[in-house]
Amino acid sequence: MTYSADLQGRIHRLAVKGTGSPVPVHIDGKTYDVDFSTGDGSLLSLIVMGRSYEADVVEEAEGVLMVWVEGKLHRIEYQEEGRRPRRSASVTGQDMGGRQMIVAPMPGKVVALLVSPAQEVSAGQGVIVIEAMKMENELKASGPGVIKEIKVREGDGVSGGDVLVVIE
Amino acid sequence: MTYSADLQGRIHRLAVKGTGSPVPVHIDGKTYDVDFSTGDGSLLSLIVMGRSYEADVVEEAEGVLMVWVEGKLHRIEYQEEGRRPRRSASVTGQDMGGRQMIVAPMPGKVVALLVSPAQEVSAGQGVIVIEAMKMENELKASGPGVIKEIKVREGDGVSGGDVLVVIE
Amino acid sequence: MFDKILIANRGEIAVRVIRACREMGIGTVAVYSEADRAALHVRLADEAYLIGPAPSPQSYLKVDRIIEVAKLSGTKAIHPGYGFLSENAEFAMRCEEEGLVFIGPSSHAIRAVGGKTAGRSLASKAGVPIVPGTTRDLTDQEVCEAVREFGLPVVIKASAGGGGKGMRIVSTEAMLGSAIRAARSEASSAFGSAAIYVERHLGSARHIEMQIMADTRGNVVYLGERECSLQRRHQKVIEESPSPFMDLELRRRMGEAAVRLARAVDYTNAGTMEFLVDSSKNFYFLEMNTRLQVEHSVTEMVTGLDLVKEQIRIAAGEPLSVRQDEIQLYGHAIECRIYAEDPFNNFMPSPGRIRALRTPGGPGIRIESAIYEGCEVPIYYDPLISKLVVWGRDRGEAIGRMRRALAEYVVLGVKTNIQFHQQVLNLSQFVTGQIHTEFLESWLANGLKPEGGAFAEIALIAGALYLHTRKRAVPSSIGTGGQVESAWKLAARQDGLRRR
Amino acid sequence: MFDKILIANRGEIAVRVIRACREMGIGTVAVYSEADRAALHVRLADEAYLIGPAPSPQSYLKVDRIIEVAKLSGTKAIHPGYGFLSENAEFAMRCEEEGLVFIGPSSHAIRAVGGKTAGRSLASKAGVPIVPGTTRDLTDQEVCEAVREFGLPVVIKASAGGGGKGMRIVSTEAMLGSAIRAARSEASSAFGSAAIYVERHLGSARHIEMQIMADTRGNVVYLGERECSLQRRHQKVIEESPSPFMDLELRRRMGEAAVRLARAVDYTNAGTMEFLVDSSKNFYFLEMNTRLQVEHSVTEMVTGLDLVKEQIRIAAGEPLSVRQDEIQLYGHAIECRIYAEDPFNNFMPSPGRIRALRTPGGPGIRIESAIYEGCEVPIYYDPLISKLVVWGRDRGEAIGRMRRALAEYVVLGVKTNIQFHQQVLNLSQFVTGQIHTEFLESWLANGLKPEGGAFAEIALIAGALYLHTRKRAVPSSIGTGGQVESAWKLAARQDGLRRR
Repeated sequence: MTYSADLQGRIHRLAVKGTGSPVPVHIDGKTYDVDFSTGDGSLLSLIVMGRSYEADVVEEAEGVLMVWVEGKLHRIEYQEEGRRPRRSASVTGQDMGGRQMIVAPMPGKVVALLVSPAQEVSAGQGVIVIEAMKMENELKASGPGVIKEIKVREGDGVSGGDVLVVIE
Repeated sequence: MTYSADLQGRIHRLAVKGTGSPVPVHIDGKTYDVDFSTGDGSLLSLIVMGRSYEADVVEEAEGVLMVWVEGKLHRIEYQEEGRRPRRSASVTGQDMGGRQMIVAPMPGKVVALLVSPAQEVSAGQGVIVIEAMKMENELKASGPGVIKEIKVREGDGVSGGDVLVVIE
Repeated sequence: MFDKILIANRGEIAVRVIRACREMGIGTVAVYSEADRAALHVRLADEAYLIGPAPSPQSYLKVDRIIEVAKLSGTKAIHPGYGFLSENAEFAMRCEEEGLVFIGPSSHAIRAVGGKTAGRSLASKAGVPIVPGTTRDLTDQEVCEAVREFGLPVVIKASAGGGGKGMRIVSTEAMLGSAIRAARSEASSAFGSAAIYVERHLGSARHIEMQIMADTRGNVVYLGERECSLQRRHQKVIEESPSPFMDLELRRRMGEAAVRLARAVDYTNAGTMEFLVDSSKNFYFLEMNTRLQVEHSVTEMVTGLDLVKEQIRIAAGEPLSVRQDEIQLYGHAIECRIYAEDPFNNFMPSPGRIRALRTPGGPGIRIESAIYEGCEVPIYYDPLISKLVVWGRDRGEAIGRMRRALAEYVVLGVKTNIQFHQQVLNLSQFVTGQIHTEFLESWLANGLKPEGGAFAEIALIAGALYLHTRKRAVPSSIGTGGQVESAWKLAARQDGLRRR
Repeated sequence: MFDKILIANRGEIAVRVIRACREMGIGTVAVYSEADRAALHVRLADEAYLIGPAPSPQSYLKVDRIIEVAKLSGTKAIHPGYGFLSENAEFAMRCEEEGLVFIGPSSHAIRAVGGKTAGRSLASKAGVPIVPGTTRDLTDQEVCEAVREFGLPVVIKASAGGGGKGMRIVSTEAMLGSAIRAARSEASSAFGSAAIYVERHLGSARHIEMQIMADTRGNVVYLGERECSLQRRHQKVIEESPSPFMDLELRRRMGEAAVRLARAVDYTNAGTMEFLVDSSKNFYFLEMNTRLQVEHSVTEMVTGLDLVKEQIRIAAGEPLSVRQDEIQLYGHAIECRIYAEDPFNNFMPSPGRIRALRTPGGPGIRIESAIYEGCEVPIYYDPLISKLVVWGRDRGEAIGRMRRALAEYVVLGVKTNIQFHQQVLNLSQFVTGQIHTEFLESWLANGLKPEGGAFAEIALIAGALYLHTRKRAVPSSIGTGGQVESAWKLAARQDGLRRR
């Protein structure tokens, strides 16, 4: 099968042929005979040109893989050749229209709102305090702006990815 | 659901109602509220009347479960209520017709045949030697008889459950 | 000796106490919140009882419910672990009233020395030097006055609890207000008390603590020190024993000061005196923790003593199993606290489900953990999921061993600080022992960077093979396990089955 | 120091050596057979090379192929582990000729003392008492004559190798023929040599061995003894250090005899002298193992030394890191060998796939293992899958700790001897240390019984719930792990996915 893989914006082309191991893998014009063995749910053992690697692969979303090699994490988006590109849904703090969204980085509880609607905030200013795992975490504005919307109240429970405050 | 369970020849009747935990389990007329939690593939954590138990369950064949509780193994055959009984395929050294079958207890290699066809053997006499994991294991006749058939030769590889020698 | 002990705690410390009990042939009773039904301490205990909803005020801090479980299970003794009710004098007194043995000091001793302000005034009376500051709880107003009196920078500290929670350093007037608010609110949510006081901030000193153990026959010993200078947000992250800064004379002086303070309140069971030590080896008493510490394990590794068993024997009225002159520190031990947090995103907590777990093994490795593959790390409790402890003949071997162990340790599903530890263990300041309480923060100030994408190409190949083999995955046969199929085929099948 | 080491072995010992190298910053090169592609030592090593089909004569015993891998990988040193080529003088000499460092004694020393008959004659020359018997290899005819000379019972032993393979006790003339056959065939398949000799059988003595370590500067030390009397079919199953039978004087005498023998052949690197010790504390030299022992770990636990690192430093020409007067045995260590075998079916080997694995943790526990969940235990090699080692302040604590650890240890998919160990650890003879080489066999003579179905009712309920929840299993959501779902629901799903 042939894939295009997006790693930090760079596109790589890969092709894997056959089923057994070792299997020839083409990547960006080069070809390796890759001896591989899958150990458990996420573990892949690879031997490439005599070097042995442990990799762990977890599928975050269809085609979006978190790949750890020797403890280092890589987030890669794969497209099967032919299939049409798909946008992965990842929350971004800054959207097109120059608006800033303060997003809960993890599930927790709102312990303090440090701003009120229409208030001006400067870059780095504390906006809201979330408590999780007994630690308070102050979320700051990434740039200057005006508080457009506050979607939560003190004491609310929030889950990871929730938009809490919108700054314009 | 209602089951009949065969543990070492004794039949027990069980019924489990509902999905959540704790769940009422009826067994041989008694009823327990069983608080349970499944940890991984084989692990079941049970709390019954305040006592906490770790159990591991592996399905050997349809309805035939190997159940370990606190390290102790139980082999249980379950029948779902209504379904018709099924004979489990388990190798037996002694079959109906008074014939004895010497069966390979594990995969290995035949290193020595200690008998020849038509030879008389007494109870406990060595019949064949299997090597596995670098240890030789001599398989003995369970009772007196005459060698009816020898299905392997020295040097052969055998897998667990293979019939090696038939004694009549 | 007790025939049963109730463990009023959760996580790795509950498991730690259960193991000690098992080795002594003592039955164990676990308590758990609704978030912890599948927790390891519930599975390992002989008995387990639900005590309430996930938030600790409704479960692990619920005194009445815990006492009730002790009685209905016929348990005579309670081990509080650390955190939660472990330093709560009311709880200790409640146990005394109900005829239960609290495995720790008396409620009187906790009151006398446990509160930081109480401890400070007591220490100065006992002739143990303390950090300049107030020795009683303050109103917001009094805090501001104290700041003027002692001059900036100061530290605002919660009078209750420990573990650096409810603590803020104030270097400018402007910060004062929010610091007070944060300290009080963190303190009340962590310890149920918003009381705070003020200390002068000593800056780049070392945090070195002394472990003591006292029985009910009047014997008190010190078990050597722990170097705890590596902290982030006043939370210890790496501890070791002995301290690379220590010498025999300083150890004796600090140890004897600690014993003196313990005797001053007829202290019994395990306790720790925390000190700041400056570069000229002057030491200042900070506070006493009237309980077992998270990092007690490094002391166990170098003394060979099992502190939890010692606690239990003392609580049962038995004498200490060692005399001071029998105690020697043998080799070197280091502990890395593994937290469920994201070191590359300002150490944000990272609760969630453990998808894969591979723990290091081999010589000199000790794992104190309560996680397993498939378990949930709840949002409600401390992010400590594991303690990785190593022992070596000397500090050099211990460091090499810890590096090796961290490289073997794989925890997937939640973010952890394992890579953070790997980077710290390679810092020359750590290797040479040149550390102080502000070292980590200043090193982190320029932000932690993940180490290079050296394996990008391998990662790309691994991902492609993952997708490739999944397409071919077929259900695994039941099999006797007898037939030896090529392992990669077998595993690929299993892999296919487990895919999610 | 070497920048790379090739490990010419598999299983737990290959992993053990890899870990030592990593802690020393030395690169590792693994070799593997077709049956071991997914083995842990292959995963953990920096480099890995296939050397042949599963049967060891075609892979792990294939000298040319291993030398070839060393050269193509640019490796200068080879660690042989134990078994396989570890005591093969030809292999050691081959390394010497090829300019590779064999991490062990010189081929000359192996020849001089490694063969059991050679060792025996050398020992008697060096004034070390030996068990009465022949001191050279014998023909079948000569065996019969020797039997007449020394009188029954005798032990027929393979001259090569170790680990009790190719060894038979003969108590009646009738047994002689089959015993010779079995010994020769086991020996040749295990060590590639069918040479055997005869010793008088001393009966209920203890098997106690002395660990020595010698550098290339002429320094030789003994690191105390290991009690190895608990054997089945001449295979050690439980070892400990120190021996409960030992006293300081006997240890000194045995240690000095061992050192004397080592000096007599200019021995270097790690070695072990095995002795029989009778009830009146007379000791008789049995044989010398010119390699690292399986049970070296108990010595490491009580001395604090890392014997593998010591081996590597010595092979690199460095001096011993300790003097005799610095060596003290601290506390007590016990090792249980976990074999893939069925203790309730005459200990039949039980190869297969590991379906579930939970390893013990906490204080004083050391796991030396090469298995993981999902891996295959092949039929081709030794059934040793793991070594469970514990340390305690004294023997009593070590026993309690081992019991606790065995109860936590869960290995499913293959049969293991864990329950066997649990029963042995409860025997009064073991607890009081009243053991000898024939104790286990005589205890096992009446057959091992699984312990009571105390949990039959719970097992019935567990099985029913398993079937019940599976019916309800649904595919697991991908999820970020962020949402906290009730753990049993989550797990039930995963469970459903894994069902096979």
